[in-house]
Amino acid sequence: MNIPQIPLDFNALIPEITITAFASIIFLLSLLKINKSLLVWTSVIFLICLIPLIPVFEGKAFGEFFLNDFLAIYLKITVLLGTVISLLLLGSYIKSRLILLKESIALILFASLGMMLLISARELISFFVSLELMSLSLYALVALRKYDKRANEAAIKYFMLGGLSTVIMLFGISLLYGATKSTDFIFIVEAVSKNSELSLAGLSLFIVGFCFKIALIPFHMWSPDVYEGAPTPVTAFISTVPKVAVFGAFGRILIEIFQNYHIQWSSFLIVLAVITIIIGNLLALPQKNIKRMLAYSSIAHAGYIVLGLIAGTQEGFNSVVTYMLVYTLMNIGAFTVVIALNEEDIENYKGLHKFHPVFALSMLIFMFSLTGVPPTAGFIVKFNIFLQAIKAGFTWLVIIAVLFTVVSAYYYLRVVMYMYMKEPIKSPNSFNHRELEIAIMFCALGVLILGILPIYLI
Amino acid sequence: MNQIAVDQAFFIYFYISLSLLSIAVIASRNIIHSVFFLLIFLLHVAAVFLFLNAEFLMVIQIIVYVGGVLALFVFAIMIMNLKEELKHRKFVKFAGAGIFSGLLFFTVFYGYIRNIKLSPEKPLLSDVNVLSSILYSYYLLPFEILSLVLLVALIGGIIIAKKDPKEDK
Amino acid sequence: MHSEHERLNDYRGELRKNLLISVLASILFSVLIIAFGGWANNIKYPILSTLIFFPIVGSILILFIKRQNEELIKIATLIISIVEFILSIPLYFSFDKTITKMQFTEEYLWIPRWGIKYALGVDGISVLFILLSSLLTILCVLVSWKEINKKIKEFYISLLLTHSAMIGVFMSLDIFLFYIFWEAMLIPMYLIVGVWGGPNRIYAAIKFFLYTFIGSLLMLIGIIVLYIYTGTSDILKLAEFSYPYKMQLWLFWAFLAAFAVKVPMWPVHTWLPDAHTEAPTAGSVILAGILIKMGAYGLLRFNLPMFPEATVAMKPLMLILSVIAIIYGALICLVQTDLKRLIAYSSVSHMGFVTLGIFALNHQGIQGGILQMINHGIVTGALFLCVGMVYQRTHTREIAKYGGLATVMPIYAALFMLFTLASIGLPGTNGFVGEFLILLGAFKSWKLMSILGATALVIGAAYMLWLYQKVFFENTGNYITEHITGYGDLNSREIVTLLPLVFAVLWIGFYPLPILSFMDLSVKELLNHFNSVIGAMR
Amino acid sequence: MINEYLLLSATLFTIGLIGFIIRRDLIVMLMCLEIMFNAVNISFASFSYYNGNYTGQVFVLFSIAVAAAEAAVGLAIVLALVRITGINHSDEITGLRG
Amino acid sequence: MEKVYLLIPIFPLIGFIINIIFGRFSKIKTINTIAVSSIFISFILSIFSVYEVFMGKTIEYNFYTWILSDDLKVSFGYLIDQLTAVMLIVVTTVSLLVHIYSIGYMHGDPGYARYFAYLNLFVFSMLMLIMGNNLLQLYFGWEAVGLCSYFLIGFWYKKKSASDAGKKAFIVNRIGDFGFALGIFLLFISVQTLNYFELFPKLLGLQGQTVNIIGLNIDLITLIAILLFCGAVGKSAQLPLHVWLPDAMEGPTPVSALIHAATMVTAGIFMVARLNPLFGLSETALAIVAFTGAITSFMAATIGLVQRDIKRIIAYSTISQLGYMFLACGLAAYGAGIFHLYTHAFFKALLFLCAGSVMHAMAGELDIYKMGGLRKYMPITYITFLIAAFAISGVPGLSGFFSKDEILWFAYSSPKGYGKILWLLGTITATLTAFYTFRILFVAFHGKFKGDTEVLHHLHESPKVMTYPLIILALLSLFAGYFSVSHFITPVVGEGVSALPHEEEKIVMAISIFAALLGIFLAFYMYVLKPQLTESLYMRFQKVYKILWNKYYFDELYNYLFVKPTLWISRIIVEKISDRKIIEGVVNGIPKLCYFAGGKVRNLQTGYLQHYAILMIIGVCIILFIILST
Repeated sequence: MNIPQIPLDFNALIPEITITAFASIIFLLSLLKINKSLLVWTSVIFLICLIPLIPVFEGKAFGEFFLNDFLAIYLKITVLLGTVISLLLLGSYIKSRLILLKESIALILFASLGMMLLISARELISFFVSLELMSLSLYALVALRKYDKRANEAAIKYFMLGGLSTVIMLFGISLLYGATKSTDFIFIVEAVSKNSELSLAGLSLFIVGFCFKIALIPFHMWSPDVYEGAPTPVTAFISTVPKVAVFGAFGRILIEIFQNYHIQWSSFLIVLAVITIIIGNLLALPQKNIKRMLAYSSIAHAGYIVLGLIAGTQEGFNSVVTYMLVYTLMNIGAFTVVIALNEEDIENYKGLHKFHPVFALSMLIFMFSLTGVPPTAGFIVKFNIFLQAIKAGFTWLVIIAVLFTVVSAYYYLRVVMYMYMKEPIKSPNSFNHRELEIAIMFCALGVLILGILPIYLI
Repeated sequence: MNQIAVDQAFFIYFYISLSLLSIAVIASRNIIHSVFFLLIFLLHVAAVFLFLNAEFLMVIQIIVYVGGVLALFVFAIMIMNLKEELKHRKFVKFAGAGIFSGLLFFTVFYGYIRNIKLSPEKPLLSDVNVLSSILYSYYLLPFEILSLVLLVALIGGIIIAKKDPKEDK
Repeated sequence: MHSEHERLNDYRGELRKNLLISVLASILFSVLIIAFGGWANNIKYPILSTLIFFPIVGSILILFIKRQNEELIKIATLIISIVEFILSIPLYFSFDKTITKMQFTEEYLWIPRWGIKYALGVDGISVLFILLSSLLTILCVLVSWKEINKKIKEFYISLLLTHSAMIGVFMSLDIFLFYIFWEAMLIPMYLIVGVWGGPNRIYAAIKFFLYTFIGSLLMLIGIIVLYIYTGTSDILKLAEFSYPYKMQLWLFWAFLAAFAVKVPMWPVHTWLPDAHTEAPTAGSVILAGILIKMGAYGLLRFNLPMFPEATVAMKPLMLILSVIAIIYGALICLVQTDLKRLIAYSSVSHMGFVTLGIFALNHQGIQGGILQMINHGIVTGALFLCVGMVYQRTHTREIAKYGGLATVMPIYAALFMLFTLASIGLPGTNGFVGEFLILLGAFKSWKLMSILGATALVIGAAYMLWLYQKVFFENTGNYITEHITGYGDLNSREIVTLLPLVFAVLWIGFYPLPILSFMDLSVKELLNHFNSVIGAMR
Repeated sequence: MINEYLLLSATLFTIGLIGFIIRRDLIVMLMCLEIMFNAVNISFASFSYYNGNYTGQVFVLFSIAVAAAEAAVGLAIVLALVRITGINHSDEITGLRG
Repeated sequence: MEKVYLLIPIFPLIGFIINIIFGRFSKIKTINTIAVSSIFISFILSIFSVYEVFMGKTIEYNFYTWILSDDLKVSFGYLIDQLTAVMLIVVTTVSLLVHIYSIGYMHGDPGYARYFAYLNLFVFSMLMLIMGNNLLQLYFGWEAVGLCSYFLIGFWYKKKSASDAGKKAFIVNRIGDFGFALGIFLLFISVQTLNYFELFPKLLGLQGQTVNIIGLNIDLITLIAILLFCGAVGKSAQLPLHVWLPDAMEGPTPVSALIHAATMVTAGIFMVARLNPLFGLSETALAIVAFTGAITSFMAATIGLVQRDIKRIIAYSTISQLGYMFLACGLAAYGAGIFHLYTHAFFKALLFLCAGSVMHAMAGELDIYKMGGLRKYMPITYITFLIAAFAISGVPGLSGFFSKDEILWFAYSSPKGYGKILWLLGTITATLTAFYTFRILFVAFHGKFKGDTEVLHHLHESPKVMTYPLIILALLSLFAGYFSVSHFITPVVGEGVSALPHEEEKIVMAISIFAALLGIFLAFYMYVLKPQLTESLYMRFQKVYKILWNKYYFDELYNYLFVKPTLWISRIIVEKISDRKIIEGVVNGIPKLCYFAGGKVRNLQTGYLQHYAILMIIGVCIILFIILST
């Protein structure tokens, strides 16, 4: 039996390897008695230094197993940006609460490492393992605030449902493997037509795993509970960064591998997208807890993003990728404000403008961006998605999306309305760390600048 | 008896026993019984691997699952010292719906894959040497990532499970 | 009581001083900028961009003024708005009326990947709105001087940003850019209504936002479809394509959705009374003065030139809707009990005239429609200003509580009378010229609709005069005598606020020729294009 | 034969799934997850056998490792929950909803 | 030289602007100097212009282009021909006298400056109306005089009845203007111009064209003429839009004299005369004009018989006389119509001013039955009133006689079949006119004083500034008839048509003299000789009296027919049901529905882990099923 050989070049892998090393060191350091914010800031600076270097490592590694092309780089930068901001949030949270453990920094780093590998993986085993690396880190992160009942509940739900989805996905992969005799994407692409029935069955189970991670209805049920129960920095992280990676991988698989089966997979993705957009927005309407509201809103956003995939074109996928960047900025930004104000009940946002004009203004920007009103970046990317969907002939889908965008405007604006138009009922017990301010400013300016000069988005 | 008939007979045995064992796992009221049924179940699976020419997998199955995972379960049960299950309901209230949706899944799924035909290949004759070569060269990347997975599981498991007197507020 | 009076006097002195400073400073500033412009003329001085970005830069500067320093904020805003106005004056004088091309054009590639450009330019139609907008913004700043007393900084920033976005709408030559400005305007406007408005402001603000948002998004779909079909987003180029009839119909409705809500046409008008009523005076003025004109402007810029066949097919329906709006709005006005609400509903009626004129699809109709938009901006803006001024004194908008104001505030009564007359379209005021042209145009186009529309002349007179009688005539009510004392008639700031509008009303009323000739060629060009397309189809 | 093995795999998977859905006890639910993992592993191994390459087997290796890792983390989470609240039943943790 | 006449309307405008802005700070003397002198200059200039016209010139001048849109080109300019000249004389003379009179009458009123400003504005508007060389400028003046009328009727705005009356006047006029405007539109789209000189030649081309209105084919010219006549009906208070004029008496009396007797209300007649080439082309339209005039004339006279309010009686008399003028115009005897307009202006203004003088003395009392014997206290007023009464009654030798007689002659001699009917109506009306005019005279000026003694002590003749205008007007009423306007304006409006030989005119004249004298005698008999007769007549014809007293219930009818239903529709159908319930219901219903649906779907999120799992599995099944089926 001849053993396939692959060249062991791992130039393209260097960023991941660096992060691995760095995360391990941070983990080891976190066992020592070292100032927590020092750890946070070290990681932040490390990542910030790393981000501009990522484009340098464009290329392949391990033959075709690992691909670092333009899209992958874009997604990785997004992931790392999200990670940096999440780390800042975590830093501030650790400072003021003393409940989160230092290990969380390493866990976040491992999670983003998993995502980066996921983005680049071109082979199902690596793909699966990277996904697990990400998932396990996230389970642990959610469970970190272990003395909180709600956090525990969230972790249990996340873990159990995540496990279920993993198994279903694995089953799908097995069928896919059975149908194509390989796990390498390149071979799969060639072989998929030979056994199209089985591979489609595998694909549909496989996709369930994705749908779970990006919380499409009806696989969304975990997300509001987890978002609400998890510590807010972790929520900010979970709600954005993993989705970047998963959407990246999702798009690759659908658009690059199953291009020829566009009709089949788009048929049910359309159903899911419609349900997600409609129900996600409707569910967000009556929410009283802002984290929960944002959870449903991000469910609805997933619905919009899927429209880009449904388009089934490379451009559609690009639009998804750019959406993820903006989505990360605005969603993390919104959660940052939630952390800063230390307040989850929307009722308590009344009159916040009086106490925190800057936070309120940023929240306003995020809310309008989430709604998709120009001149924020949220508009540009949403426009892009709609553009691609209509180009692919899904005008009616876009009309539904648009109508429910109006519904979404209602609940986003409610936050703005509470902050600006109602009289305050109490002065918030907020905290005001440098990390938070930096994070908020970064996100808000990012959303605005990308909205006005969308050169990086298209 | 020819090889195929033997295979089929064994397969029928495994099919029945694996099904019954797994049902036993979910049906037994005592959690320790569940663990033991799971143990037997896992051993049977190991035997199935043998029939599929995957000796190495059989060994791994026994070592990892029986030696590792099940031990973990037992320890966990012992740490938690759970006995209430015996007094309480075993199933959730909406078990009927659960069974129904499970069966629905089975029907749809199996109805789907029942008819598939795979182009027959020569069955694999296992060779551990080859397997190892592949694992450490061709699949080096996932293998390395797997190590990280285990590391994370380690970190996660420990920090979640450990009691931290300092932060216990 | 005495000290109160003294304080008031002090305040007035202060006010005069501030106003003086502002005006002087603005003139100085403008001279500097214009001088710079003259110098930079060789390198093609981008006047339109200057107009858009000047208030934005100004609002950023205001952001850095300390919150407590209220007077400075006001003065700074006033200076910015006056300078903005002075800067926009060259648009009028340097505009070449003899050519139909877009003028003062600027063009930079903005989103290269999509070929979307940052393209600005004005024709005879849009210049008028830009000027009107600049003028009204100054007045809004003046009228808000005392009315707005919380979150002052934010208010003025919102005001300036709204202004920028609005004139951006009128300048854009790229459909994408147009949409950006179109929507961007919503954010500050939403805040202006919602934060500084009346008791029911939140409902009104959200209603306003959602209503317009849903329309705009449908237009967005239309824009995307257009863009995909043609591959360009240049408004002028888009008009040159000919689209299949069915597509035209769909697109016509998609665009109409946005514009009809903005105008507002019947039956999507109900946001308007709420928003106008609840908004602070400045908000109402901007809403009535500029914002709802954007809808009709959009119809002229997109629906007519791009979808001529659909326009012809939809013309009867549009005319009927316009007439319904005219009569419906007027009838509702007859029974209103709230000052602002009445004026708001009268806007529905007046804007019905505008759409009637536009869809008459002939020269007089369209010209009248445009003129009527300007008139409505001036007159309804002025009426809202007036109501705001009296509301500040009495804190009520209930008509029943008023009466006999003419005795207490004679100057106010006189000015209000003038605007009332303009509103009912008396010859010699601007309202007449617009309505006459519209009705004439509509008469040429569909007699019955013009006849029905003309009934509003009677009903309009009925409700406006009824309003005037209730508020100004008869004996002064107790409520008024109790509340009005200590303020008296209009102060100099308020008179200064209204004077430009008085001037405009009479000027357009007696000598509308400059404005008519200003847009003449643009309208002709529009109709030529329209008719040639229709002719080619047949 | 492959279809039979797939049937076996699907059957076991379904049983695990049903157990996962109907049992209240969190640890049994974890065990059900393990059953499902094993069902999938059987399918992998059988595909590997009939496809004639090692990839399936390799995948089973990874799958087993991942299952173990999941079990570890899962048990830790359950442990934490039981320690804080004393609850180990899935239908008693419904604090987050709506 | 032509441009000089531009100053005719400009000066009153300047007077208006000065007084409205600075009047509040000026002395009374300054105010009235400005007001009167501006009118005086206009008067002098008018005289010049009339002289030029008399010399046979027609002055046309375009000042500037007002509106220019595509084929519509309208200028502000003026056209002074014979017709305009007559009107100029009437307007400037009467307004000058009224201005002077007002100095005395309005003395001490807090709104003094405002009053004069409005008056000046009115003169400006009226001059624009009569001098305009195109229809739209006429419309401009038309509406502007309506506005001034609104201002001046509601001058004492604190009185609810006054402001109501002003509003009513404006709105009723607007109804007429609605038709007028449509007429202008129709005319414009038929001939593409609104300038008189450009318009008239094109009219012939329109003959025989029809226009389709809701399935009916109507002759184009007739339709235009009728629509334009609508405006005249409103402005000149003809049936059925006459209801505003009696109410307009709420304004100061000089205003009634100027606006609601001499000038503004005659604008309708002027318009018809001005557009005589148009009306002349349509027999139907002319008949409508004539009958409207005749019927109005008769009905108004009957109402006038029983009213007690001195000003209202004169107001109904005005309506009646305006009817006369329309009667003339309807017979294509425009010259006669304008002639009557011209004489009527003087004696009717005089009547009003006398009434004003009486009111001035009586502290605003209007009821003639509370006066009596005023002859002794106010001799000048009495004599001038007497002259005016004779003039209006058509007593030979006075101005009214000539013009009225000419109208009746044209009616009698008309080639049209209905001429005789019109003549009969006119003659009866003449009797009635004489009767009610002398009723005022006998009741108010003769007999014993019936008012308060308090008032009696203050009774006095008015100051000279008021009596001189009376005297001048009395002289004009006496002698104006000797200047035959109808001949003067023949070049513009053509000769009246009479089918009978000129000798028969004497019979008609005799009959009308007899009618006038009969009226006077009856009044004398009933109110001086046998005052108790009124009582018995009243008892006998109670029902008729009631109808007349209530002015044929026009106001009530309109209230129930138009005003109330409109308000009801507005309030109930449009606002409550359509706006609030249907449209707002949908608008607010959709968010509510969404909210409701959101709340329902929310129940799915139960918090049970296994529920979530079940839903996931069902989702998987759905996906598989969909893939299966595609």
